[in-house]
Amino acid sequence: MIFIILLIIMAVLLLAAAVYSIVHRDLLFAVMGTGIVSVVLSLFFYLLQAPDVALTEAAIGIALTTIIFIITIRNTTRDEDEIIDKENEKL
Amino acid sequence: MQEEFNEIFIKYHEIITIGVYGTAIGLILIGLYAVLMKKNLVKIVIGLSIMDAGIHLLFVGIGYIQNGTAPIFSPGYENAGERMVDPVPQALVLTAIIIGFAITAVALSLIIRLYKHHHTAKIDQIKSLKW
Amino acid sequence: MTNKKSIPLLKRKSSPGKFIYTFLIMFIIWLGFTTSFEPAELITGVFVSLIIALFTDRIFSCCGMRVLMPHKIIYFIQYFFVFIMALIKANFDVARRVISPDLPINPGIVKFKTKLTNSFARLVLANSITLTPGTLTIDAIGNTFYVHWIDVTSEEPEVAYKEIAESFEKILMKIYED
Amino acid sequence: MTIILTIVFTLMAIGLILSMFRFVKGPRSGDRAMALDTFSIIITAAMVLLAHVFERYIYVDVALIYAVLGFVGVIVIARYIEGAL
Amino acid sequence: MMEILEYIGMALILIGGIFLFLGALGLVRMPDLYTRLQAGTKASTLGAMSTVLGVGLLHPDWILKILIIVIFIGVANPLSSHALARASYRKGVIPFSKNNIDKYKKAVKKQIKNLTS
Repeated sequence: MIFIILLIIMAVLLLAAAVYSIVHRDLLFAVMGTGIVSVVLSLFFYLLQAPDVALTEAAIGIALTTIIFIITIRNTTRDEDEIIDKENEKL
Repeated sequence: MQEEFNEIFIKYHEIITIGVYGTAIGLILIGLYAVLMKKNLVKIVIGLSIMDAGIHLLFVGIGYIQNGTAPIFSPGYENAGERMVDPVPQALVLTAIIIGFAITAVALSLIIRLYKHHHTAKIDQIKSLKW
Repeated sequence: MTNKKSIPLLKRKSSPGKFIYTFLIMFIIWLGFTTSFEPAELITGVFVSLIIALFTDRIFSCCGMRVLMPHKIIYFIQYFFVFIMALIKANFDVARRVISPDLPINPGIVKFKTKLTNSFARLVLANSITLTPGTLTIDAIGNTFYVHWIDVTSEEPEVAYKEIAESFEKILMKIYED
Repeated sequence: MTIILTIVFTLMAIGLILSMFRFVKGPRSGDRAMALDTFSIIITAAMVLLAHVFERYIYVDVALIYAVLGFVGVIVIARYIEGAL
Repeated sequence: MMEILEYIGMALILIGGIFLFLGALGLVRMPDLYTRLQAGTKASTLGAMSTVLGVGLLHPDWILKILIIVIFIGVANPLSSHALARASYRKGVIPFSKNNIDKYKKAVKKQIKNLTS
């Protein structure tokens, strides 16, 4: 029974992180949200008996995707609506 | 001890199936919302990658069977052929993750180019067709 | 040792001792990754470690085989035990502070000077300080360590040095500085 | 044996929920990056424990990859916050 | 002999779970970023190490890979928290302090002045 509750908790966490990364205006926090989505998704693959997929998701999701997104928001803006000036961001 | 956990997995198989499929479809819908409604290009790419994640979860969930084990032959598991989960969706998902990463990288590099030309990354402010 | 700090990383000299040290570490890591003792895998591991050691020995190791002398191994074991004891004490400390309802903390940032000159030894000291009771290394500029201390008893650098770093530094001096 | 594993998995799940709370609430980016780090650490430990539950040696490799690569993302985020990337 | 190892391993797994939980609790309860970093880093490092070592004691033939995981956790986790603390201080996160003990501010100001001039 506890396993089922754990699975439901994980599903809720996954959806919450996905919604957070869509809703939040700061793009850096959105990227961190995709990082959490990728971490929990990897645990899902692991529970569904697919360790090779979990391994690839771990390597690509947590390291490479974060790095290329951060390089992008460094070269563009960090604010989604582009209201805060790039030099003045204090978050 | 493994048997007790396997019993749990068999007993609540429907709940696990519904949970996995529901999570996958929820992720796809969230990503679709972002792709359709958001104005910022980086946000759209984030939505695409979340949609990707949902589709991968759906595929792996299709291949799962009750009381399954990983489709890898290793010492102690030479005769576990009929217990193994379907390896074909896993191979497909493995390829799809890599290709999704490549698509994300290309899209982000295009966004950087676009930003350097237009000084904005919002699609409703980019009005000229050529750049 | 003191003028080594000014030499850039890519222009350091390589030596046979460093080469053997890097080779040994790489081979042990290979054994941990594969966990098998078949001849084919062992030979592959030897070749891979040789190639890696050939290219990276001057960056990877600081002082070569001097560290692996027998009397220094004993100090390593001693350091390990001191570190494990400090880690366990640190965790019960954190548990006490987290669970108690009124949060008994009095944080502040103190500084002290270290006598270590070797940069790798400084790295080990900084990581150890982060994992021991109530302290977190924030920065190390030159030989000055800036440490966030969760329960400041004194602002004086000497007192802070005695409370935080002395037990580790004594052993690290014996390992890296002779 | 099973009861201990159940307790440990429950504690890990509560830990995940708490760090998710800090991730959503955390006023600054440092708090959120710390929550991400705690997430990946807890999931590394859970993966090794699940390898024991399923009794297969290959599953430890995934946890190994997490332990090696899990901090790269946090380091890159820290460098970006510092402005030195 | 094996039974003793099993009991020790189970005890280590239980202790690890408790400390992982305490680390997350400290992440929520502490008042500012630096104390959060302290609680999170220490407790979660020992928790993960102890859980992983416990599994290693339950299966003695896995012990080499388990040891490598333990070493990587012990090296990587303090590094990331150190980088986060340094970056946050330079971005202007002021530490919570009852007695205003802050020796680092002067050094940062001096370094920034050297960089700009």
